[in-house]
Amino acid sequence: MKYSYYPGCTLRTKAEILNRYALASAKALGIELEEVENWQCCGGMYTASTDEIATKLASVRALAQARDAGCDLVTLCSACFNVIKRVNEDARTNENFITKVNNYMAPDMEYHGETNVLHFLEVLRDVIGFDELKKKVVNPLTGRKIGAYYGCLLLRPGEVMQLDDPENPKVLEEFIRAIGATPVLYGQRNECCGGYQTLNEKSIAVQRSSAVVESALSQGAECLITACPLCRYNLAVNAAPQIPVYYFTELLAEALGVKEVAENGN
Amino acid sequence: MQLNDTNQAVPAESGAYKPLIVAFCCNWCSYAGADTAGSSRLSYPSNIKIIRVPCSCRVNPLFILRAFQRGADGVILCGCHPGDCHYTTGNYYARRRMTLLFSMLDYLGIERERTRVEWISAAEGAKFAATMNEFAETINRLGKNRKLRDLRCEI
Amino acid sequence: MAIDREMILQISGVNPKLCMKCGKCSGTCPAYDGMEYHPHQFVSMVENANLEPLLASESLYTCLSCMACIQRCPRQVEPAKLIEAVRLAVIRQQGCDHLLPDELPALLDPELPQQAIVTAFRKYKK
Amino acid sequence: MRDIREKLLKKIHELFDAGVVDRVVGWKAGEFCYDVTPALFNAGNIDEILYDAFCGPNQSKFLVKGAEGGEKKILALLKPCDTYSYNQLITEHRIDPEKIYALGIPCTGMVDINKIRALGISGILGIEEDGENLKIETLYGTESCKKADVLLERCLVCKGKNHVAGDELLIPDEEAPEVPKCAERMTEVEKLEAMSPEERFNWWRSQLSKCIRCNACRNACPACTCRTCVFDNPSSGVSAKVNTNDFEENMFHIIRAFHVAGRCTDCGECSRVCPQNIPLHLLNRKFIKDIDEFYGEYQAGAEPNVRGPLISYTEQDVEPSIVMTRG
Amino acid sequence: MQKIGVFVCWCGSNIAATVDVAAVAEALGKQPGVVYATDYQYMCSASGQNLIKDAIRDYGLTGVVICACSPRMHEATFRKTISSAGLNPYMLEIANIREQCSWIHKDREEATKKAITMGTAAIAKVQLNTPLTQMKSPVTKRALVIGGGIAGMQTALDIADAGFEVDIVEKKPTIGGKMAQLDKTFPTLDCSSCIVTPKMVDTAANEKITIFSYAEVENVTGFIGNFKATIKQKPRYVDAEKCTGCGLCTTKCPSKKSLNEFNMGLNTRTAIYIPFAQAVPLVATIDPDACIKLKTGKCGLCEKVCEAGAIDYAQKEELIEREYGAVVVATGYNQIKPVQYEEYLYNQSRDVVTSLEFERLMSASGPTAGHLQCPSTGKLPRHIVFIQCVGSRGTACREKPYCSKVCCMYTAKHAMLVKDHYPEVECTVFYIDVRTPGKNFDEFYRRAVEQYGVHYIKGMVGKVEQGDGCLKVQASDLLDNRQLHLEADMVVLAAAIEPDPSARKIGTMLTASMDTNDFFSEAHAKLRPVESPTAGVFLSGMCQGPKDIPETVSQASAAASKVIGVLSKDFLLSNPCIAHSDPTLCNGCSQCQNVCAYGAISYEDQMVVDKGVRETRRVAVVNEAICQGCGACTVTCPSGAMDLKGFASNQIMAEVDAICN
Repeated sequence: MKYSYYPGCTLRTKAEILNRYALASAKALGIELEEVENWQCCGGMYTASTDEIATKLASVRALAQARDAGCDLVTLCSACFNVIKRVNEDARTNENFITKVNNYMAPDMEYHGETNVLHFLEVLRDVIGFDELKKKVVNPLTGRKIGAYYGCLLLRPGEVMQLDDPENPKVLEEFIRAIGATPVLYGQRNECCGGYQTLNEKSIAVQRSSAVVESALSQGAECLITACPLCRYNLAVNAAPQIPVYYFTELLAEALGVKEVAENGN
Repeated sequence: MQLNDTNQAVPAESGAYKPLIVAFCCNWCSYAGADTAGSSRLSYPSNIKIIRVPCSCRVNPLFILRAFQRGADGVILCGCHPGDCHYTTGNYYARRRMTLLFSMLDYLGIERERTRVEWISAAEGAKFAATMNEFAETINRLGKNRKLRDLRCEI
Repeated sequence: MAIDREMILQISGVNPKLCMKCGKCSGTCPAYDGMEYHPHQFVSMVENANLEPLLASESLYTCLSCMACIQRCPRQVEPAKLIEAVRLAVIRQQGCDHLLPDELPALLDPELPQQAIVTAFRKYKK
Repeated sequence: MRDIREKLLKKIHELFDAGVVDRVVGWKAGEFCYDVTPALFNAGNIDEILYDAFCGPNQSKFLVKGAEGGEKKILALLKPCDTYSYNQLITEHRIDPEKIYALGIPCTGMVDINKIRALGISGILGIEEDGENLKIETLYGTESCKKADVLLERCLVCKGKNHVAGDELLIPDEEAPEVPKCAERMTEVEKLEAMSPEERFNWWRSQLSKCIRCNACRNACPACTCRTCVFDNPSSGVSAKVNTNDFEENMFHIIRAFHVAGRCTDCGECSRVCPQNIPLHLLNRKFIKDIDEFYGEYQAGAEPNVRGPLISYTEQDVEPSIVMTRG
Repeated sequence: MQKIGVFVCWCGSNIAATVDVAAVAEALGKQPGVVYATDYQYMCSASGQNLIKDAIRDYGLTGVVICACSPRMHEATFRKTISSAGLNPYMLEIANIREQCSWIHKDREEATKKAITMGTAAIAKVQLNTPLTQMKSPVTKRALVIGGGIAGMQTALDIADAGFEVDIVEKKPTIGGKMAQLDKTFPTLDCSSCIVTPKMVDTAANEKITIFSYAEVENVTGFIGNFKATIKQKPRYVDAEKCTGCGLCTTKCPSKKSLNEFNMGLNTRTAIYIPFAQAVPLVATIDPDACIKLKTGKCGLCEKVCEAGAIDYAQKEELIEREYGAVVVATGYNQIKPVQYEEYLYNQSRDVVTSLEFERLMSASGPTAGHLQCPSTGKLPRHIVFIQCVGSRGTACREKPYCSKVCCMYTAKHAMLVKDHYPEVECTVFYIDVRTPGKNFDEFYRRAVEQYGVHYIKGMVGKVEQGDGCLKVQASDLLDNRQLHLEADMVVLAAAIEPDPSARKIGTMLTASMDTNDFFSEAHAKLRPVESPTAGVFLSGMCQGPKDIPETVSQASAAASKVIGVLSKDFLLSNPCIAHSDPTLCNGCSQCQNVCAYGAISYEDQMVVDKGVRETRRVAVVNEAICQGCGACTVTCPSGAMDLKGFASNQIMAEVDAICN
């Protein structure tokens, strides 16, 4: 199974470990992630206005490359997933937008939303299958009580993202079960961590991430997992009560027995 | 009215020209839908004239050709949604007949946008008005029907 | 160009007339307490062309873009898009960036992911 | 052909002698040998029945009137393609098979006199098959041409040597000679479809403007069996004896084709008899092509008593807007 | 040539404000055949009708054109008018210059011009009208009521009272419907069961009423006065004649895990069950999906304990054919399961319930015997939050676009009942609007606030979360302009109501039209609210739209009176606008027979004289009692032998010609 892969800038720097755990796990699962050439930053935030073109071009380039490679495009970072998937939806449905983009970029072959955008979690769920994943676990995380933190970007807007029920998602909980641990449901798992407000109005980020962690702790979570570097930062650094926060790929690598391989470089 | 050399439809001249559109509407759904549009004061061009028929299946291709002959620029047939025909199956037959007739007109080189079928229920006043506005817009753009018309009927 | 109601509607693509004033957006908003004007007020104030207070308000920059209000709005009003449009209208004006590169070093800490900076720039600066 | 005719005449005599039939619809030559029309024969003139490569005319329509009256059955001589029309007429109760004895006769393809003339052959006195070639006796001596070059349009796209109806076969279908298919049925329709609307319009105008409203197409068509045609009925509101303008030319042919849509077996009689050589069969074939594409393959007359495509439906039928969207 | 009178109605200012009615009358007066043309303020009024009658007499009119509102409105009125003046009622054509002209155009000149064209087309058509006579068809004096809730029962009782037979077909094992599940009713707070169970008993006891419970309508054919229905009687595996309803079997049945439908799945029942103590008919039913005997062949306990010997595992589905003169649809509603509203935790917390579930939790016959308890803990809740408009009034794909109408009132009732029994329990209601249009409704709501101290907060809940031993509710308070964070023990969702899913199939089989929400459409929103557009099919209760109990009962009785109107006639006059075939033109090809949905066309050998020749021909004959006048046959007929009276080909072409002139 081969996929085009869009790591995104944070996975090249501060969240490199998210990337490395994912690549090692993918390899162990027989998934080939081929990095899109010369990808550019997605911008981190989808601009929800009718008249912005420039902020979406990088995503279209990556999408068009995946189309040309004949592969689905896989992302790991929730923000990249959100931006690229929504831009792809624009390319599919907003004729005015995509005409302008194609005129501007003048690619060899016009792009019209042909590429399928997947989050790595969807590959695990829909391609590998959690039952199959469970069979490949060599080091089950039995007894660990883990809270899944979805945040906003994986799920919303639900009509576009189509990853899961935006109000009662299950994919991360199923993932946690597959690696042998016990999922902990808590109310704030799909509420915002404060995001980039950590730069503008830190008090909001502190209030939000604390609320998330408190909610998780109240339901008995021992640690949290997330797919987003910014969520991880807010929950780990800005939240008042402390709780360990991991990338979901770290626990995946651990369960598959490839954690050391990942940490020591592939 | 003069036919130009190539039988090309001439686009409307600066607003003076108003295309004539005949709408055949089934009594139970679409004619009632037109009434609903009226009760809701939803406007559509006055050059659309409605002919009430009991069912879309009452509309003979002869009527449609007759309308074009006498100078209609567009003909639209409206009936109940498939499955909702007051007479159970009438619109299914109408659907096949009109599909084949429209295809034949297209085959003869007559602008295919001049004919249309829409399913509009009694409740869909808004759809009725929107459909008529859109169809009028289309016919306006196509201009006068030159290809399928009896020039003796011109005054 | 002066910022007016039409401009906001055009940038956002939102039709505030769809709103039935249920307040679910404000019942949902996780940044509510940090805002002077709340999501339902944005919808109402834009519809009433009462823009001055909004343009001057910090609330423009407080929205988390978490899209919870978009997700839960029963009438597909998409308040967050409206807030974003007001903000874009402001920062697109000359000299109205809300975040300047000079301010950045003081805000950084070693753990902060790039994503935060990129996103903040996209949000606050033109 | 000559031996088939001999065999046929012998069979006809047998059927008369056995008292099965008392009259027969056969082919007779007109002023010229190629001017062949169906005609009624009785015991006295059986031997005048022709059967050669000019016997293209589809006889089945003749049975609508011919089967009425008479004490015994009427004998019908049906080429394979004629049996499709025969079935269709049974389906529509236009003929009663109880009153007819249908004899299936083999056919190796009928020729189009216009195509022979186009080869520069004139003064034709007779025709004889010679393998893949035709020997043509003329006032000026014997000429020869390839049969495939002069076949009727219908025979170029022959439906095959099998009869789909009938009481008896002159020779079993398996033993009959194969009839090569020389063309794809929809090629000409597709060519027209590929044109721009303007080109199509102009092409059809150039054809239909030739129409002199002689009604030959209608009179020859085995599906046009109305006792009174709408175009002849003053109370129909559309009756007319002549085309007075473009519109009426179009109208007549659209309605004629529409009235036989789903019933037309594609026998091609309309084009064969058209004195102006308008390819009218291309209208019928367009309907056939659309029916096949939209509602599934359908051959009118392939079997009797089935519901045609315009008197049936499915809930999932395509919408008329397909005409706009299919490109 | 007809002598035509043209009558242009002003409809007060409805037409006259936009259309120059005098100009229309003047222009139409010059049309060939028109001998009289006038305009008048209200043509449908008594004096307007007299004007028409006088003109018919004074001018010897043979045809009448009325330019007024839609023929769907007053065609019948004006037919009667001209008929009373001695003219055949079908010598009338109406030009719809209100709905299709004055109401949709603003420009006076344009609208006047269009009205003239429409009038001209009507004149052209009426020129070709011929007098038509209605046919008589007999009426089967029995009604079918589909659905045995309060609507169906009331309709059946009223019809039976008038002396006609009625069959009720109810898909559940008992009649009674939703009302039997309710605890109290607003705004009187009287006990729902106490008023509905006597109705159930009356219904069962009425000798004119036959109840087919646990049965479904499979198919309906025919037309007003002459419907034929196939009823599918599902097997109960219990002989309803023998079963005494003692309930012994239900105490012995070892399969106890099926969700109890009557209690909205809040508790369980046995595989053999009686839905509730007052069920009618009071007989047991075996749920084949749960019964061990039916699934594995082993068990048979119920058969052993049944003293009446009523158990019959071999019972089979039965198809029953019945004939009816009229059909009433009373298929009712359901409350949506708010599974798509997970911000309210419906799937994730047992303490989040719908209002119908709450109704069962409050009911003395419910799973808690009327004691209010949190489903998760069994404890009395300290604070209950009620959320209004869940799934109603929205445009997103999970939402219904309409107001469910009854929620405001039943929520006030719920809060009031809670406060009445447990004054210490806090009740908070989040509302968008409080809608109380009804007699004593607003007073009732005000009592909840003023006397019972129910908190009403204008705002909406954004999210409900599982907290530590409670539910955390985050909501907006729009009037205080603040966000609230409340703790509650129960959340009650006023989830939208929707038509019962069986309605769509029934609508299709009856060819009764439905709106986009699957509510049945009425023949006229104002004037014919209990009739479906299909003749002989009537609407009762929620199947037509959200309504409360008194409205339902009113509609049920109204539908019954309409049915009685049909059944009390010995014959019905049928629509004379039907197909007929000209034997001289008919080819006998049978194509028309194939497209007729009613089987109204047959073929006969007839002696025909055509062009001086006499011969026997096979020709089409239309059964005038069966033909509904759709016209499918007319287009199928290539020779034009088949035509439609009232919508004849030459009439339609005359209209086309007039419009395109």
